[in-house]
Amino acid sequence: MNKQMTAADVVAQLEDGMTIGIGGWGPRRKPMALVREILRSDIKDLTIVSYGGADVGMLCAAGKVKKVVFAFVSLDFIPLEPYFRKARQSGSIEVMEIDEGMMLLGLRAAAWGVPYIPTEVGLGTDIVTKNPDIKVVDSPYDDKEWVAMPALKLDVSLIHADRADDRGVCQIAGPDHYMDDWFARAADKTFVSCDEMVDSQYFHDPAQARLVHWERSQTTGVVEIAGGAHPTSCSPAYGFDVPHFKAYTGSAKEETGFQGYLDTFLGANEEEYQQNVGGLDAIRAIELPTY
Amino acid sequence: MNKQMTAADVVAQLEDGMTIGIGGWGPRRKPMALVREILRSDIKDLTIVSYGGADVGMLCAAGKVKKVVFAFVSLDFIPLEPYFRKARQSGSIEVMEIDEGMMLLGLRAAAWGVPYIPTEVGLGTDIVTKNPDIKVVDSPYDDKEWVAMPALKLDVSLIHADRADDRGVCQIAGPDHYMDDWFARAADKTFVSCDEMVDSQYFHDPAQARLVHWERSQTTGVVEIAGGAHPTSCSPAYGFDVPHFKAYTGSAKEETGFQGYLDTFLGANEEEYQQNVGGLDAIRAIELPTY
Amino acid sequence: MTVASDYTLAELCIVAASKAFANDGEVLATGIGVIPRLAASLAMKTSNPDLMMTDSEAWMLSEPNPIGKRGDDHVQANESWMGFSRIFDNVWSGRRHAMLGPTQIDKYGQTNTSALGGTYEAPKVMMLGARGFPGNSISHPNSFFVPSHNTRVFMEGECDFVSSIGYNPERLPKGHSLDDIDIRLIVTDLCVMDFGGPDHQVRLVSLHPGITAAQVQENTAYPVFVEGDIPTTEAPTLEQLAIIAEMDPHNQRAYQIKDNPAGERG
Amino acid sequence: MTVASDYTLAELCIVAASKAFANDGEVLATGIGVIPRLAASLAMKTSNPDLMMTDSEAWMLSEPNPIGKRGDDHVQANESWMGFSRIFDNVWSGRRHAMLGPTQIDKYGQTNTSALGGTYEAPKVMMLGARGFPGNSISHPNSFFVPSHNTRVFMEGECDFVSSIGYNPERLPKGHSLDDIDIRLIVTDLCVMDFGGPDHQVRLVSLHPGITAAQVQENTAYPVFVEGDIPTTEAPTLEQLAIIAEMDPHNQRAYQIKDNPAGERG
Repeated sequence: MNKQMTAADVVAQLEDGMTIGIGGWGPRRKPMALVREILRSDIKDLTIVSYGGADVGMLCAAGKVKKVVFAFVSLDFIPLEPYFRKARQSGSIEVMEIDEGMMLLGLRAAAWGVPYIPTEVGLGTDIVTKNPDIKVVDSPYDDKEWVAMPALKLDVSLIHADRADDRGVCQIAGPDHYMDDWFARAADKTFVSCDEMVDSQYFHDPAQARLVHWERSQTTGVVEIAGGAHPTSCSPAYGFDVPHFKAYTGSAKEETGFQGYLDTFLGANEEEYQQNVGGLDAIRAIELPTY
Repeated sequence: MNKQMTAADVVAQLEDGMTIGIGGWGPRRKPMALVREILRSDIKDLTIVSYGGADVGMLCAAGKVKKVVFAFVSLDFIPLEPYFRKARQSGSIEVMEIDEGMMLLGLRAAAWGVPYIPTEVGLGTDIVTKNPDIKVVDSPYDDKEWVAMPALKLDVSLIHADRADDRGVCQIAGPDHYMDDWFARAADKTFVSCDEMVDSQYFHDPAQARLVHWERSQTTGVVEIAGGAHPTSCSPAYGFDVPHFKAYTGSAKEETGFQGYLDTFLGANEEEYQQNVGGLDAIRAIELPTY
Repeated sequence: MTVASDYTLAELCIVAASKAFANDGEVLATGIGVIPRLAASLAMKTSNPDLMMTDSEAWMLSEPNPIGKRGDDHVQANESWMGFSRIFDNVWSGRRHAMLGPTQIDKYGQTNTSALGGTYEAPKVMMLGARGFPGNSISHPNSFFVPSHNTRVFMEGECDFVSSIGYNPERLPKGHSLDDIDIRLIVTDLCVMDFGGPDHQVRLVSLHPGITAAQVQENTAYPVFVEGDIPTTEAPTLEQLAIIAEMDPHNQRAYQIKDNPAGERG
Repeated sequence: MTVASDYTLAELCIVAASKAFANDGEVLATGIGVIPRLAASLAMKTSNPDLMMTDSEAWMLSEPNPIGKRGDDHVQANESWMGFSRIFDNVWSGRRHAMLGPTQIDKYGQTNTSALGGTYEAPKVMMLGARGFPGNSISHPNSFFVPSHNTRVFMEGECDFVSSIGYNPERLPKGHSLDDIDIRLIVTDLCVMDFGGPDHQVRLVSLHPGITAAQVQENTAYPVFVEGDIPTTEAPTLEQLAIIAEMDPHNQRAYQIKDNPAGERG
């Protein structure tokens, strides 16, 4: 089965109202080219589940979002995501605000086909008071109450990987795959953009196969988009684009706002976008951050 | 903190009636030298949690066991563990028989400090009817019933690793660490025998550090015992000892039984044991199995 | 594709069992034992190249490994790490199809791998334990291979210990339907069966050459649903035999069914 | 060990904050921000070598990394993989101590990192979100660093959004005790506090040189428990300053407290 497709093919499989998980973490290894393709589409009313960064901010700014399931939305070095803030402060989106670890549990519950996983996380906080849909349950084994973190079932997950073969074997070569394996497992369909398509033989080396964090049966489609994580990082290949994120954040304070940002950068397709941000070589030359 | 100790030091920390988890899988990478040290002790009434092999069989045969929590007890190429069978068939041990995946969930629940994890595994089978302590619960999110797999909290875990440093950083270099990370995390104290002590610098190489599957804070003590997994395997260093397992299994049919096995092999300490089985070089020369 | 005239019963069973995986799409095929493993391997190399298989250790493979010692020049076609802990992520996803050989299979398709006779506290014969059967049976499709079709395996009454859920209304968990349970093929040395009869009754699908429906019923302690003319299990093709030989170079399949009979009997 | 006569307030805070980790034994020390991270690094290199720290990415280290760009000859002392998913196994084990900088800390020790003012549906100021605060606060010890001690941080009433559990009896979950909650030190630009007062009231532990208890109270919107003579926060030693300089070669600590004041004020 050849699972190669285009970003447009991916967006053609999305529907209004879907729940979409997005891999990566803050400004790190986000499937931004796929997000941009959604920006170019008329898809709307999405529920987004994400360890959020500009993916969430841009989709909010573009009016694509009905609800965000989040523990944070941040660009790390710019702590507050400008367009997510605007959306929250204007009351234009619904939210399910949870703890980072609760999100992991919710993805695992969905992956394992169970309705919830108990945790004490959230007890005593506004996580439980502001989320009436998250139930607190008794345990048959003790006298405590426990948060029943519900499964976060996803219609679709979008992930950016370093490499993939055309059958959907995906490799994350950087030091951290974040929760992307759980996003892949929690979703009915998972679409993966990657910096590089490789032959299946690439993975025969156990050292390479170790970096394949979910099975190809969890991958619905793969899209080769070199530099597709820009402006987020794809360690070890390239870092996140600090000047670009500053321009993005700055746009929120300008009158033209997000539309101005889009007009400057988005383009009609990824080729145009990459030209607008200086080209693929410039993306690949972005230094890795030091933490 | 220097966590190096001897096998005798480990056993000195065990108490009658403890619940002890044992890493490895069937005839693969079992902490057999530590098991043998228990055989030499007067410890008794243990509850053993294990993906069981001869570890379980020997402890049963030696009268150390009150209860076994298991999904299987097997030597793989000899499917039925002879002394576990005898113990079961004579009714001399209590059991909690569960599914392999349920054991994993129980260890995870213990590691995460939650009382249970819901699963549909076990429904409709004698797992639920023969284990009245395993409760079936309703979910607040659907109308189904779910098995509430209880946390398998361990007083102690015993694990065999390939390498460790004296601070308790443990590496499993073989292709599979089985559930050993969860055994380490589920236990109050984890003692690890290893084939080789190394300097901490050994792990600075990311390729080596990737194979460290739990944190040193989960390791209470480390014991250097080259060949300490014998007669089980420690891939990639050595395979399991087929002739030895045949002799072990054969002993169950002889009149001298397990005592005869012990008299022939156990010795007063691991040095004597290794002499009795042909020496460390012979252990290291055992070919890896082909599956 | 030329039909073979000379083949063993084991080879016939491998080919018949491989059909279980033909329409599975992209799932993890787990065949425990020589014949189920060869069945999955054959399916992966012919009818369903999307199947996934492991090396029975810690790697998912893009090409199945031949059984037994492999030459030094064999390059194992790893495609992802698949340690035992990760298997369960696959089991629970439902994207798996296992073919296994339980000791008892009752009229509900419930199986026993654990204990025979006596009491549960002191069984007469202790076997493997429940292993992964409870999880497999409620999570994904399962098929069975039985090398010796007799009334000890297909036994009277209910399994002494129920390791895997079957079509037993009395044990159906709240909120579940019998249709959630997905037992596929049962391949034995006599025939192929499934649970497609009325009310999930066991049903005869095909008879191995020279075997009669009466023989199957005689060796099954509960009624087998037989409707219409029962076809003969398809003989292997030469191409299939060649692949089987390639995947089993040490001919371990010759030791799986007593006396290694020819495929055409009687 | 020679006490330094010349040091910045940031350095004083680092040394004071490092004491939070001194008696922790072998736990993961997570210091978010320059001063907490340097505090944890200092503790690991002096008072508590058993501490564990990460590289803020995916590796546990046996020696902390200096902050900021490191020379090409720097060898990172990895000891295990520690991707973000594995952090939670540590959090939930309780073997962790985090030091963080919330936006609000109320009289219960509850904190807010999420939203200020307005309604929850449309807050006046959206901040980070709850992040890991709910899990941290109920799972393991936590300390706080506040670079500007004022009544907006230590505010009147209850936090606008409670991100982390504190000593609030009204929010105590069933089966839990207030003693299960373990807030350790609060280090600010004025003083060191904890929640060791009567009924878990916030308590003054030490005053930075030149600061009075009245100043602390004035900048805290709820009563601070003050008992007996409050000691002065210990000045760094030269050895400590040398380690801090080594761990912060680009002097990022100079930018953490407004105007980078000297440690001795007034």
